[in-house]
Amino acid sequence: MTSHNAMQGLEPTLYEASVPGRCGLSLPRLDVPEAALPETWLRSDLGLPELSELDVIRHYQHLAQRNFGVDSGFYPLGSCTMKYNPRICEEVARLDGFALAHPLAPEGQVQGNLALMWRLQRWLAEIGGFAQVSLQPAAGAHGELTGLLMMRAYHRDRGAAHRDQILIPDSAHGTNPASTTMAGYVAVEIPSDQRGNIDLDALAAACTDRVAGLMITNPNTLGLFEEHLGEVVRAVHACGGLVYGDGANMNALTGIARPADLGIDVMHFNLHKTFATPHGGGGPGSGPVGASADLAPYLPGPIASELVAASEGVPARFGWRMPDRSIGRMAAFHGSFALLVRAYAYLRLLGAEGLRSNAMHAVLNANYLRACLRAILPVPFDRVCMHEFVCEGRVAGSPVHALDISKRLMDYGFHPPTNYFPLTVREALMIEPTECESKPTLDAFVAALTRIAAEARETPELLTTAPHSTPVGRLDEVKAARERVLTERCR
Amino acid sequence: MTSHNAMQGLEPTLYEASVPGRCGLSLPRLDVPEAALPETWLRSDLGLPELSELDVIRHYQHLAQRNFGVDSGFYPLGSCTMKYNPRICEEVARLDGFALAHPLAPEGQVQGNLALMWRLQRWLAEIGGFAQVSLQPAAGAHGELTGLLMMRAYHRDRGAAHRDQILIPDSAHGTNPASTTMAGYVAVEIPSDQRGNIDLDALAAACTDRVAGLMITNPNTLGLFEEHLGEVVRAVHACGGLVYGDGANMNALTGIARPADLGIDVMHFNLHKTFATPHGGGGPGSGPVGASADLAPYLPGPIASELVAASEGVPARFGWRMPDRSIGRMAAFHGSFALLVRAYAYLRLLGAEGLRSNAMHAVLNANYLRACLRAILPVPFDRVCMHEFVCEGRVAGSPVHALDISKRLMDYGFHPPTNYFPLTVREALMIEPTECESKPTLDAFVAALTRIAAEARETPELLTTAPHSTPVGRLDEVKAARERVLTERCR
Amino acid sequence: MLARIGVPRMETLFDDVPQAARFPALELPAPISQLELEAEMRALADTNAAARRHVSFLGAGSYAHFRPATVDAVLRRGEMFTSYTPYQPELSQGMLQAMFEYQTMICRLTGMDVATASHYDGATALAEAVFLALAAAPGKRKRVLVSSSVHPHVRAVLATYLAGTEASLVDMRLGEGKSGEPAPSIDATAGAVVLASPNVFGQLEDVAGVAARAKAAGALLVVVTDPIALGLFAPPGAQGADVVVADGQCLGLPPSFGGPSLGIFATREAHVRRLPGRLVGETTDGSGRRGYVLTLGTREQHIRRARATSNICTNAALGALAASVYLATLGRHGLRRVAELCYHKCHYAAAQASRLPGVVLNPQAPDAAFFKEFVLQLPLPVAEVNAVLLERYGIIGGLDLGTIIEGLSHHMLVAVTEVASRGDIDRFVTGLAEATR
Amino acid sequence: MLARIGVPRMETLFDDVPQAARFPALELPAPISQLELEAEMRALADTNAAARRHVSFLGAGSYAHFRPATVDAVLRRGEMFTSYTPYQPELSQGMLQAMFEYQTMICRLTGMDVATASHYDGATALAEAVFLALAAAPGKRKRVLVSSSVHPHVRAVLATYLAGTEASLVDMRLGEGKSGEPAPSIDATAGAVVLASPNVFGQLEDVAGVAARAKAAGALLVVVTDPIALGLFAPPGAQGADVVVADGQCLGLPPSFGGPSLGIFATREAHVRRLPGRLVGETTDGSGRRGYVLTLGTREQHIRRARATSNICTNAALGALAASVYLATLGRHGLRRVAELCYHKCHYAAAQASRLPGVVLNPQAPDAAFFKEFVLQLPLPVAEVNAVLLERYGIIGGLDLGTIIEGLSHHMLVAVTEVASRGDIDRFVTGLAEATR
Ligand SMILES: Cc1ncc(COP(=O)(O)O)c(C=O)c1O
Ligand SMILES: Cc1ncc(COP(=O)(O)O)c(C=O)c1O
Repeated sequence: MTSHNAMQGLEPTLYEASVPGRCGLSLPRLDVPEAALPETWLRSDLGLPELSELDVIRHYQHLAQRNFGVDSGFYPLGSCTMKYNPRICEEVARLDGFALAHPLAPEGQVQGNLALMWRLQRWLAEIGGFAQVSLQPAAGAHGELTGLLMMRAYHRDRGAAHRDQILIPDSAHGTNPASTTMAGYVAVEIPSDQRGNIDLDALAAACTDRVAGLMITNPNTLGLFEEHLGEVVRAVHACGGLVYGDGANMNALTGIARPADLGIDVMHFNLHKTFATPHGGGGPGSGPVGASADLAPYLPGPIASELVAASEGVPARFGWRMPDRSIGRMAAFHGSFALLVRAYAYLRLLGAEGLRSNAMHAVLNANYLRACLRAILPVPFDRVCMHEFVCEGRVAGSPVHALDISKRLMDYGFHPPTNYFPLTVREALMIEPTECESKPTLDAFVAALTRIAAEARETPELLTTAPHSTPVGRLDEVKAARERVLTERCR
Repeated sequence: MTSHNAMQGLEPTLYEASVPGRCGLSLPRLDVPEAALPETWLRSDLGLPELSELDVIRHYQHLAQRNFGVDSGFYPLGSCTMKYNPRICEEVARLDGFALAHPLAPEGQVQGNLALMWRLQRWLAEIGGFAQVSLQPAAGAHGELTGLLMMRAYHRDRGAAHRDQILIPDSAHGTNPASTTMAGYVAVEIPSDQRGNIDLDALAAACTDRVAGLMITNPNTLGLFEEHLGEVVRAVHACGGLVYGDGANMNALTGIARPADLGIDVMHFNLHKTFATPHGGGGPGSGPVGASADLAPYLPGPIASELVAASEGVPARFGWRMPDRSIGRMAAFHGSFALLVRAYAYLRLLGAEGLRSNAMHAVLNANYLRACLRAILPVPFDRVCMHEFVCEGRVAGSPVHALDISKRLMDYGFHPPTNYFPLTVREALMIEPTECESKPTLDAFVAALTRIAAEARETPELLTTAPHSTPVGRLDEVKAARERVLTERCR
Repeated sequence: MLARIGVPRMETLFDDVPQAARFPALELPAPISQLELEAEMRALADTNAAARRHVSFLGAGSYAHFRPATVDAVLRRGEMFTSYTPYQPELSQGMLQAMFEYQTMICRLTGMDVATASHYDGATALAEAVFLALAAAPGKRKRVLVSSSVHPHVRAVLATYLAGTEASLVDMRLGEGKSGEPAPSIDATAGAVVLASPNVFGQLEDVAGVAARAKAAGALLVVVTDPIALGLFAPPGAQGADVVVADGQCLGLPPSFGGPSLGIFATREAHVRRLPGRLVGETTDGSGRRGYVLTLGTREQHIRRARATSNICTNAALGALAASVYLATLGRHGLRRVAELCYHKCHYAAAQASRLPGVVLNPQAPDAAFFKEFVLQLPLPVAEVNAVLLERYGIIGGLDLGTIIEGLSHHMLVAVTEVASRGDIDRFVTGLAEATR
Repeated sequence: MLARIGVPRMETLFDDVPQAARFPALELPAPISQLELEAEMRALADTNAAARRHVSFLGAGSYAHFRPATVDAVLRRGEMFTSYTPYQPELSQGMLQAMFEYQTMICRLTGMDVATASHYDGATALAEAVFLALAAAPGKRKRVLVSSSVHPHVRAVLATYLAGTEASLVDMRLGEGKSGEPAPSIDATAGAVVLASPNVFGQLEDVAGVAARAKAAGALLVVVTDPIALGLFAPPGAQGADVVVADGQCLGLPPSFGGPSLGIFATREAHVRRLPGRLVGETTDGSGRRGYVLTLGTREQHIRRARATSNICTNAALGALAASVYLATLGRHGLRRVAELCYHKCHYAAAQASRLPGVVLNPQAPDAAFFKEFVLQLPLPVAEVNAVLLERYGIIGGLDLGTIIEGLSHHMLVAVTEVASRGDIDRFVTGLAEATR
């Protein structure tokens, strides 16, 4: 059935809407002689749906209306940095000269792309304090793997191939230990202390000659700046290890501090967080990796390079260069180029002052929310935070959980915060407002949580059965995992 | 308040969302010396809202989600021809070469546009059977005024300036008599007969030497082909009048019959109906006017013309030409050019066969719906219809009106048909499915009306208080007219 | 489906069509696929100079202003652009609220009380405004005084519209300075007075002075203006205009070879029942929730028919939406800033160009204040200058005024907006210098 | 806000940052406005040949296919592209249903049971597939046999990924014909066998034959394929592949200089608990309404951490959405038609080009079936031929194979898709003739 209000009712799947014989695109007649088809190689049937162009457009309109993005409203998903994605960045990334460029085109035909990448590398290096940056990794986790493989190659070159451990604070994101394993290392967990910092004693005990390095997120996933970062770095370096920075939270530090100045040897940036490229419903992302002079030779490549500098009237000449001791390719081509275009544009709009101002306002907004919410929900590490903070989703005298509060927020028109991360805080609700949101929006969010806290005490079932205003009610995740319906049943 | 489900709740106005100091666009620094501003001419304040880019995007996303278009679902709005608007047409109209062309650019710089317009003129002339077409009018009503002013000039040139009447069937669209008045003519209404045709006797009586012409819609607004069109045309021509065709329903006739072959002297096309340019929430439209050889010299201009035909290797050369006895300009420039691009593209995709097939399927769909619905709602002129038909929105034994049925249809996810037009049918519901809709969609619509008819008998208040699932309930139109709040109160 | 209808073949459905005329063979090009279509359209578009995105100084009613990316992002929403006129308000709150906000912003911008939900373009809005003025003026006045500095194409459309009426269009020359008497003078035979400010030459006119004279004579004053200029200058409403009309292309719409555009129309509360076109009003639903509807439909053709205030039905709603998004994005500060940039850059260009030997700035009105356009009298035909600019500098020069106004050969109308950089302007002046040397 | 927080100035919020490093002066270019940005970006883009939209015969992993306008219309929906991974399913049913449909279509296309909701690109999908195969193969096998006709860049990524493991990558040459024995042969030391079909040269390989050998040896077969080819040819799933991976750029994504792309990954039900990446499953809400959620998260890094099947978090959801819209628009008939057009046009081009003296078609495998790419051995360096094509014909020629595969200088890899018209192909061949004369 057609439905104008896709937020209610069910949207049929493409297969359910399929009608034999339809096709959504007219294709050209064959203007060359037919060649013989190799009959034995052909497939007999192709199980794709059959729809008109109108069917397709309606279907996806209905689906879009059943989805919530930053464009839809406040989206304080901690650790995810749900910034506004400027529309001009979307436009420029679609310019023919960028969008139609072939990755294997001769260098002379892609000087614009190479110049863009080279400049972006330099700017990211400047922002992070690194010697060199590779734009190849496709996401944060991909950048982590890249950095760990670089560390591996670095130690191997120095006769330290026996180093097999990576130290990881217990508050770290799951990708950190997972990347560690993929890179062939053993993850060793380091506990946090009372103030949310890395426990220095535990770290000292772990710093042996088996340590290849430490992965650290700063500000950490509690939204706190590591108060003893200098000691941490020194301890790791002293035992011969390297320090990997998980740059997911770099949006709190642009123009505030350069990670390399703080002792980070290698780090990934998340362009899809810090530099406002859209999250795309889960991807694509872009995770450029910056490295100190010692580690730069190991960066994946090729990397855009200035072969001949510009000189009066003659433009510079750019080309590809493989770092001397590169770990090789991390992607078939040059990374998420269309996102590099967006990040370049974003940086051009901001400049150094804009970047710093963004970080400051992100931190201001987070602290304002923290100050307002601490009366409503427990804030376990209640000190000045950076761009985000974690509170506990529980209300004294009420049986509700963080998840119930989250679901109920939907009824108030808000996307919930991140749930149950970091694992070190029970009932964690991790809140990141970003610099893009205004005080009225923050105040409305506080008002909603205030009302929800009251509801939690008075009518908890309103929360435990929430959400009530979404196209579907609370979904049964256990059933999904048990029944494993991962494709539509054949029709 | 932010709201993800804009279909519920209220969306604040731009002014309500305004926060002092915000601006949604960064503008360049001044790179020239400042000139002295003429202080006395300056305004002291500018009452526009102040919003960030994110505020703007969210606002309009919420508004869009509170709107229903063809993309949202079945939209059988009679006389409006709610076809699917192909996305490729949207794309090509945005090409720089078209979108950035200046209307006063020298002819040599706009040969592409002139070629496109010249071809489109020829194609429309071919489809309608006319000698020449002007693309200048901006809508159907604008085309009507154009045609009437042409008729006026034609009669004046022939010493018949005394002719002051335009005959108009009672089923005609309101724009026909309104245009008549604007053109300085007196509208004389001609009744319809039992079968929905023009009453020939009444027509004969009206055909005097005061008659400047007749305006006829064929198929007429009942969706019926005028059964005695030949007689009608002969009667008008015999008394010295001209026949104006309201081409709003031309989508039933493309490739089926050429209006000029049926005796029409001058007619407007609605590119926004027949040729699938989008309706835009009310406009813009495009109403090219075609004319017979006798009337063509009066067309508004300038008109795109082929100055030098193409000859081996050398492309044709196009330019502007003013028709000999043109009534002058109907628009400051060349009409709705961006819609001409879309219509051109649509015609190129269809060709003659596709055009005819569209008309046939539009008529097939309408007759199918008529055959299915006649058991549910009275169909006053129950004979083979063209692209649309009219039924009566009443159910025996129920107090409901056409409007109630319409509002209730919304709850079933459908846009209602046209209400209360034509005026000659009481409780009129005018239904036009177009060729774009599939049988499953038509069947779902029939099923909904079947259920609604049952509801009308059993629980009529379900209808009289409908709709129930829209962002607002039935709105008080009387209050709006009485209170006349036509702008937001100052804040 | 045929069985259900009860006909054997689709063709049978067309038995009412006279056989001789039935199923004509149309000579149209054979259909092509979307892939081929894209290539054909690109080839056509590339034939236009616009595909090269030259720096351009053409204006005269169609302007190159920067279009914020928000505008097209909203225009591409299918719920909006594929909808019809919002006859069914409960399904059309998006468009209706946007139109209501548009009406509000236009009123604030022009200094008027009420604005329509749009007209085809500025020229047809003017014609409708004159109809309103003639209907509203006391008695049955038949003279429409139109300032000679109204854009000639706009004036031409008004003339076409007036052909069906008994009214006559009379050319009016404005006197110089605040005290200057228009000729012919505005007297009690005049129903409507039409003034453009900025006028076709880019100059500001003494709206208040003419308004006072019109008022004294009992005639209504219609002012044609540039909405961007209103970011900086006093609104016609504050200067005594009865109706303000404008072409809205400059508010976020692409030039698109002149159309579709947007006709802006605003007037005083007193004339609301004579307004042509759609109006959106605020109301409530049964439970008191705010909502918007089309209102005062009794003025309109679908109800009042032959006695309607206008025949307009389809209007320029999407253009009004574009203008709304534009105005909302720029807002109070942005629009003023754009207007200032236009003003300063235009004056810089004028100052630089008028230094060239043989080049005279605004020869007809050297002291008039101007906004984003000015006139240059040149020592040789404009076409020759423009050829040099295009061929050697890749610049599209200003309009050859002689092509639209008789007697103004060798006069170039130069438009300078915020999109022109100082470098662009300097190159233009260099080219001008070379061509006029 | 500061008062509420209890700090005097914003700077105070950063007291935890070591003072020496606090507030560095960054050397970045001064900010510019959107207007200036647009100009700068256009200037950069125009520096690329792609801005001229040349006819191009470059392929080798990135292809020019026609992108239906529906794709971008959907990708531009803010509700979709500005959303995060759908952790909160009640607010994400749009993306989740689209992903579920994507998984279904990919399974139908590849002939597999289960598909992930996307990977970064085809190369990383292959690396993850090999990890899965090594984990699933019996015992602890350490050899990965990779066919020599796998795209060298894809192979290189696999090699980088394997650097952290104990597994080794072994080059495998496939024997000729159905009976040909691969070298080295597939034995019980092999955990994974990697085969590309169509391979980097555009040729189809004997998937079923290799699958039988792999199965016999207890190794898992990973097939790298081209989704467009699957419109026409038997799916790897039907030929015995254990995992099918592909790069999805050809399914409606622009080349964009190689990224972001889409990694397609499908396998058999048996391996579902070893799958890397996101999976969407169907379920119901409290009142039985159907809905979709991310499922089987216990495989993933955010739950299983160091023991997860992969570290992937952000994936290529929007690319998967693009591919879904593409596949839905073309559907059963359209995709087959596109594949047929590629096939016939490619063969026409191959036949025409191979008639030229000194030009040899597919010299290494002259009898192999091929799909949309072929190899030409030329009598002179490819770069010289391409220079003639570009300068005199405005055509971008095929890839100089020598730049990515050692020993193949003078070999051009030519890709021909449905976007090439016969005229384009003929001009290409004419240019080739001129260059090789
Ligand atoms: C702290 C942290 N590290 C790493 C990641 C992984 O980044 P990506 O999703 O780009 O792979 C995330 C993503 O949410 C994160 O929050
Ligand atoms: C029969 C008929 N005539 C004329 C018109 C007026 O056309 P437009 O809205 O394009 O001015 C319409 C519009 O609905 C119509 O249906």
